[in-house]
This record gives sequence, C-alpha cells and structure tokens, in this order.
Amino acid sequence: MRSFAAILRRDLMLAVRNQGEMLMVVGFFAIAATLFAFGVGPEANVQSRMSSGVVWTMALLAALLSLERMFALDFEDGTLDQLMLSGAEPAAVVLAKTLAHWLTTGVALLIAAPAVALSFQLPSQAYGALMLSLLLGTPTLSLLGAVGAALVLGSRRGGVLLSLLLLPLYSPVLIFGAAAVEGAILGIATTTPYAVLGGLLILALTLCPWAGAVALRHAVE
Amino acid sequence: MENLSDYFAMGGYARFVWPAYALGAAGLVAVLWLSVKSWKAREDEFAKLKTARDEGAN
Amino acid sequence: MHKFANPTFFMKIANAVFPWAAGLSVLCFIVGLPIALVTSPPDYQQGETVRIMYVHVPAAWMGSMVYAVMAASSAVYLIWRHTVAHIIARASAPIGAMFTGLCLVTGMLWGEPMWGTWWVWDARLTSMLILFFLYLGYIALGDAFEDQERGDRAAALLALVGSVNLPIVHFSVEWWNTLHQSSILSMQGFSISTEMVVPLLLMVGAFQFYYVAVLVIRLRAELLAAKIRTARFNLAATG
Amino acid sequence: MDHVFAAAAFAGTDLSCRRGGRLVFAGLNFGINSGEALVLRGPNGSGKTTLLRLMAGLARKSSGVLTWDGADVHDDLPLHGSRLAFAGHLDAVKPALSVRENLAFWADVRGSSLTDIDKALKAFSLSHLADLPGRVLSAGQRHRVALARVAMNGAQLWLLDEPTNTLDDAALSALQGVLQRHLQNGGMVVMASHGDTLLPQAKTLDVRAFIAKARTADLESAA
Repeated sequence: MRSFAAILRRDLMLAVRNQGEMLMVVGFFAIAATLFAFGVGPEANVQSRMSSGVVWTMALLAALLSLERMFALDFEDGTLDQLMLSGAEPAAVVLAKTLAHWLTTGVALLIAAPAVALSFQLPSQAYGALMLSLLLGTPTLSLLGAVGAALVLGSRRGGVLLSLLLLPLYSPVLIFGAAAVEGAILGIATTTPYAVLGGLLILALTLCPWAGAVALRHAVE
Repeated sequence: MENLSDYFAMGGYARFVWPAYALGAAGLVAVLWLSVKSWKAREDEFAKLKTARDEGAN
Repeated sequence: MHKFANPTFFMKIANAVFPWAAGLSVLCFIVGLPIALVTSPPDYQQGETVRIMYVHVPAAWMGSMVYAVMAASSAVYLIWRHTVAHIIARASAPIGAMFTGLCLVTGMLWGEPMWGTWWVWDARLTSMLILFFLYLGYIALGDAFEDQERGDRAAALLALVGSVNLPIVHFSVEWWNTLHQSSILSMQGFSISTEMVVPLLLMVGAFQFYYVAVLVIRLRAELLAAKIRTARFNLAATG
Repeated sequence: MDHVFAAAAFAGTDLSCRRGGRLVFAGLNFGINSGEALVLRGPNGSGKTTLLRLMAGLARKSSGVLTWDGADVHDDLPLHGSRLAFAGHLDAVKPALSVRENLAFWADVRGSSLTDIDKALKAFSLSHLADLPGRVLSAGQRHRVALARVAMNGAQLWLLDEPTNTLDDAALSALQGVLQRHLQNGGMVVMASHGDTLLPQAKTLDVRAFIAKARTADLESAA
C-alpha cells in the first residue's frame, strides 16, 4: 500500500510540474469538438440532436491521446524496472498510475465538458447526466487504457496501434455513456446506462490491474 | 439455353449473389495461396541458412 | 498435456490431419455448393438473395470460432508457456480475419437488396465489425516488436482481453440497437426452412475443414520462421 | 545504510535464458554467500546484462532454478525484489524532480528511512547537488544518484551492471569504499564489468563458457 501512495504522489507532483500535459488534453477536446462543428454546420437543432454523442466521443478520444505516456516515460528511463523490483505488487503500480492518469486527464475532461457541451447546444436538462456519465465512464477509459499502454510499451508503432487496440474495448463505454446523456435529453429512464457504466467500471477495476501487471512484466522482461 | 441465362439472372439479384460467392472464393484462395507461398519461401530460406551454417561449421 | 508442447511431436499430428482436412473440405464444397446455388429453393420473401446466407452465416460462425480458438490457445500460452499454443493463435489470426471480412462484405451484399442500404447497423453485423478490428489489433500488435517473443506475449494477452470484451460489445450493440429501433430494420425475424439447413451445414463444414487445412500450412511456416530466426542469430553470433 | 545482514546464500543451477528467439546462455551455475562478491566477465552482448536481469527477477529464465537460502526465488518475486537493489544501464532519474526528491521517492516506495538519503548522498559526494533538478545533471552525476539509490535502500544483494562507466576516479574510490563496507556488513554484490576490478577478493564467472553450451543446445533444437 505504501508504494501505491508513493507512486501516486510522485505522478501527481510530476503532472503539476509540467502543466502542459493537462492543458494539451483539454485543448484537443475543445479543438476536436470545434472541428466537428465546422464539419456539421452551425445549425443549432442539428448540433443539439447529436451533442451527447459528440461530447462523449471527443472526450474519449482526448483521454486516448494522453494514454501512451502513462508508462512510456518510466519505461524509457529505467524507472519501470525499479518499480517492478521495488517489492510492490505490479497490480498496485498499474492502479496507482491509472489513478494518477485519471486525476490529471479524466478530471480535466470533466471540467471542460460542460463548456464543450454548451457550444454544441446540449439541452440544459442533460448537463447533470453528462457529468455523471463522464464521472462513471472516464475511470474505465483510464483502466482499459492502462492495459493498452502497457501492451504497446517498447513497440515500434505506439500511438496509432494503441488506438486500434483500445477503440473496440472503448465502444461499450461510449454507447452507454452517450445513451445516458441522450436519455436525459429525451426525458426517458436512464437507469440501464448508469447501471451498465457502473458494471463496466467494477469489471475494469477487477480485471485491468491484473492484465496491466502481466503486460508490464512482459515489457520489462 | 433459355433457363441457363434465367438461372444466372438469380431472379434479378445476380449482381448480389454472384459477387458474394466470388468474394468468398477469392478470400479462401487468397489466404490459401499466401499461406503456401510463405511456407515455401521459408522452407527455401531455412535450407539456404542450414547450408551456410554447415559450411561455416566445417 | 505437456507432450503437445513439443513442436516436432505436434507437427507430426498436424501433418497427419492435413490430408483429411483438405479432402473433407473439398468434398463439402463439391457436395454443398450445387445445393446452395442450384437445388435449394429460393426464400418466399427474399427470393434468390437468400443464397448469400450460405456464405454469410458460415463466415460469421468461422470468424467467431477462430477467435475463440485464438483466445483459448493464448491462455494456454500465457499460463503454461507452450510456444506451440501461441503459434496456433498466431497462424489462425489471418484466416479468422478473412472470414470476418467475408462475413461483413456478404452482409452488405445481402443488406442492399433487402433494405436498399449497403451498411446496416444491425447488432450482429456491428459485432462482427468490432471483431474485425480485434483481429487487426491482434495482428498489428504481434508484429510491432523487434523481439518476436515480446510481440507474441502482448498479442496473446490482447486476445484474452478481447475475448472478455466481445460478449460485452455484443450486449452493448444489441441494446444500442433496440434504443434506436424505430429508425432501422434488423436481421432478426428471419426463419430458416428445413431444406436450407443441409447446404448451410455443408458450407460450415467446408469452411471448418478449410480452416484446419490452411492452419497446418501456416503452422509449418511459423515453425520454420522461428528456426530461421534462431539460425540467423547463431550465424551472426559466430561473428 | 549500514545494516548488518544475516547469513544468506544466493545460487543458480543450470540456468538458461532465451531472448529474441535464441538461447543467450545455457547450463549456467553460480553460488554466492553473504559477504562475498561475484564479477561477471565476458565481451559486450555476451549475456552479462541478461544474467543480471535474470538474477533480479526481471528477465524470465527458460530453465534451471534460482534459489535464495534454498527457496525458489520465482515463488515470491516481490519478496525477492525487496531484498535486492539493481542498477542497470538506465539510471531512473526523473528530470523534473530534484536529486533529493528522486531518492525520497524510492525511499518512500521501498519503505527505507529518509535519514539514509543524506548518508547515501554524502557517500557519493552528491550533497551539494541534492536540490538540483535531475535534468541539469551530467551522465556521471545521474549514475552516481542511481548508485546512491542502491546504497540507500538497505538491500542485501546488489546487482550492478557495469557500474564503473561514466565514473571519474573520485567516484570510483567512493564506490569501492561503499562496496567494501557493504560486503563487510554481510552484503552480496554481483557486478558485470570489463577489465578493471574494484573488488580484488571477488570470485569471477566468465559467461562465455555458457554461451558455447547455448549454441550447441540451439543447434540440436533447430536441426
């Protein structure tokens, strides 16, 4: 447990020290949504009709963008070797890094989401659902992302390969995340999306640290 | 001859049914051919490497 | 179980199975194709386009079955370190990807005459699309590392994670379809008459034996590739 | 930093390791007891690094067994990890953190006391650099921080991969002093190095003998 806290504290300290990382993710989120608007046209009712889908998809892509660096820096400078030798459980290392990633990027996306949703004419009654679905969904994205990031460590292709691996894994989170917001817009019951988002989170919490640990062990071999 | 061309017309859906079977055949043959080609290529390469190693050895 | 792990022993079995698999596959095609294309009746609703089903459904079945084989052999590889288990998964991936792609294409060729659109976001078709991406991811990850064994282990783990994910994707897409049911038709609600079962099973058999036969060829190629890598290193190491 | 260690024996029997599809070495045996040092000899790329990573539990062995006081190390890798310190070619120094923060992180992760940091810094004459960020350090200085990390966390078994690279004479003698004291306290050192020897009393193991065995083993399997 002690090494979990130490890794988390250090990663957050590193994230604070180079602010650029978080700003870049939020920047991508906003720019991607703006580009989408250019493509679709300024008409309000067209945009609001798909606002839930757009905001969720852009948030997912922004989270994906920042994943590759989760382990890569530590892998390249030898820190990962030391972490795997430090007597800490590899799964704890994965969990600590994932939590640090979520606290830096996931929360940043949560803060930026209302602004992007506003620019996309998201109906006012859906903001609560947007925040709650992102709150439930982004940790799962970070957990699945950790497994992906660990898998591609040391590979020749990195970035694009990572998105190819993760998008199939992300599709259920996106489907139910956007559906929760959609349900709030239409005023229909949204218990199923939230239940499934919660279920996916619990499943990811149990499986991803283990899978990530196996991937890390392969990476340092 | 008559019903032959009717048969190939597939009740007007010829341009859907025949491509489906053609693509099926193409896929099966392509994978088979690529597999055999890579097997043969590696067999020759391994033979070459073995002779190179035997020369090196003696 | 452990004696299967030694490649030479395993290849003896594989080579023995090969003529049977190839022969049975050709036999099923010879018997099945005429029935599928000529003698079996057209569907009262869809007419002749139902014949596409004899390629589409077996391809869908093979796509999923081959991935299941890959996931199982990846698990054996990761747990007991049998390199033969991994080679089966690695050799199967391109075959499975071909079947999944074939399923998608024939699905489009079937969808166009039925609903007038090439692509239908039907639950099963969309799941096959995601499965196709999983295959691409597996193959790309396997080749993304200098050290082939590193790629093997990463790809094996991805196959496992993917196999857990597939049912979830199918459930999500199924639910996602019902949420927007009003807008599009789906493939459900199509019953197969008895005369159609025979050609369907024959075509599935043909594909199945084809897979086994081509798998044996690819196993030979993969084992040779491993030997070539080792021989090359040894040659280089002698300096 | 000055722990006194209990008697212990670290040994490997019939070790072989496959890397990138080929056997790097085969049939390798070694044995080291507390208070002893082992120097690995052999040309570059002869598997010294792989052997050290194998001893650390990072690399995976193809066959053979690695034991600590008779118990198989691979039964509990985190435990083995906690009683060894490893310094590879990479120094694991974060550019954005100061030297002290870097070492404090590792003390935190491994639970060793913070007072050991100052002793380790002094031993490698890094005290004046303690508050500088890692990015301004030279390669030699960064390597000394890595050695300070090894000295600091109170592990009995030290695995050092060519520790003398990038070190000037002053740092070399500092390293020798630290190693000698560690051995006197019952510690163990396994070091991969080229020609020079810091520890004259160390046993040596030439990895080349085990490469030949690997070659023949590979030939049979590839025939």
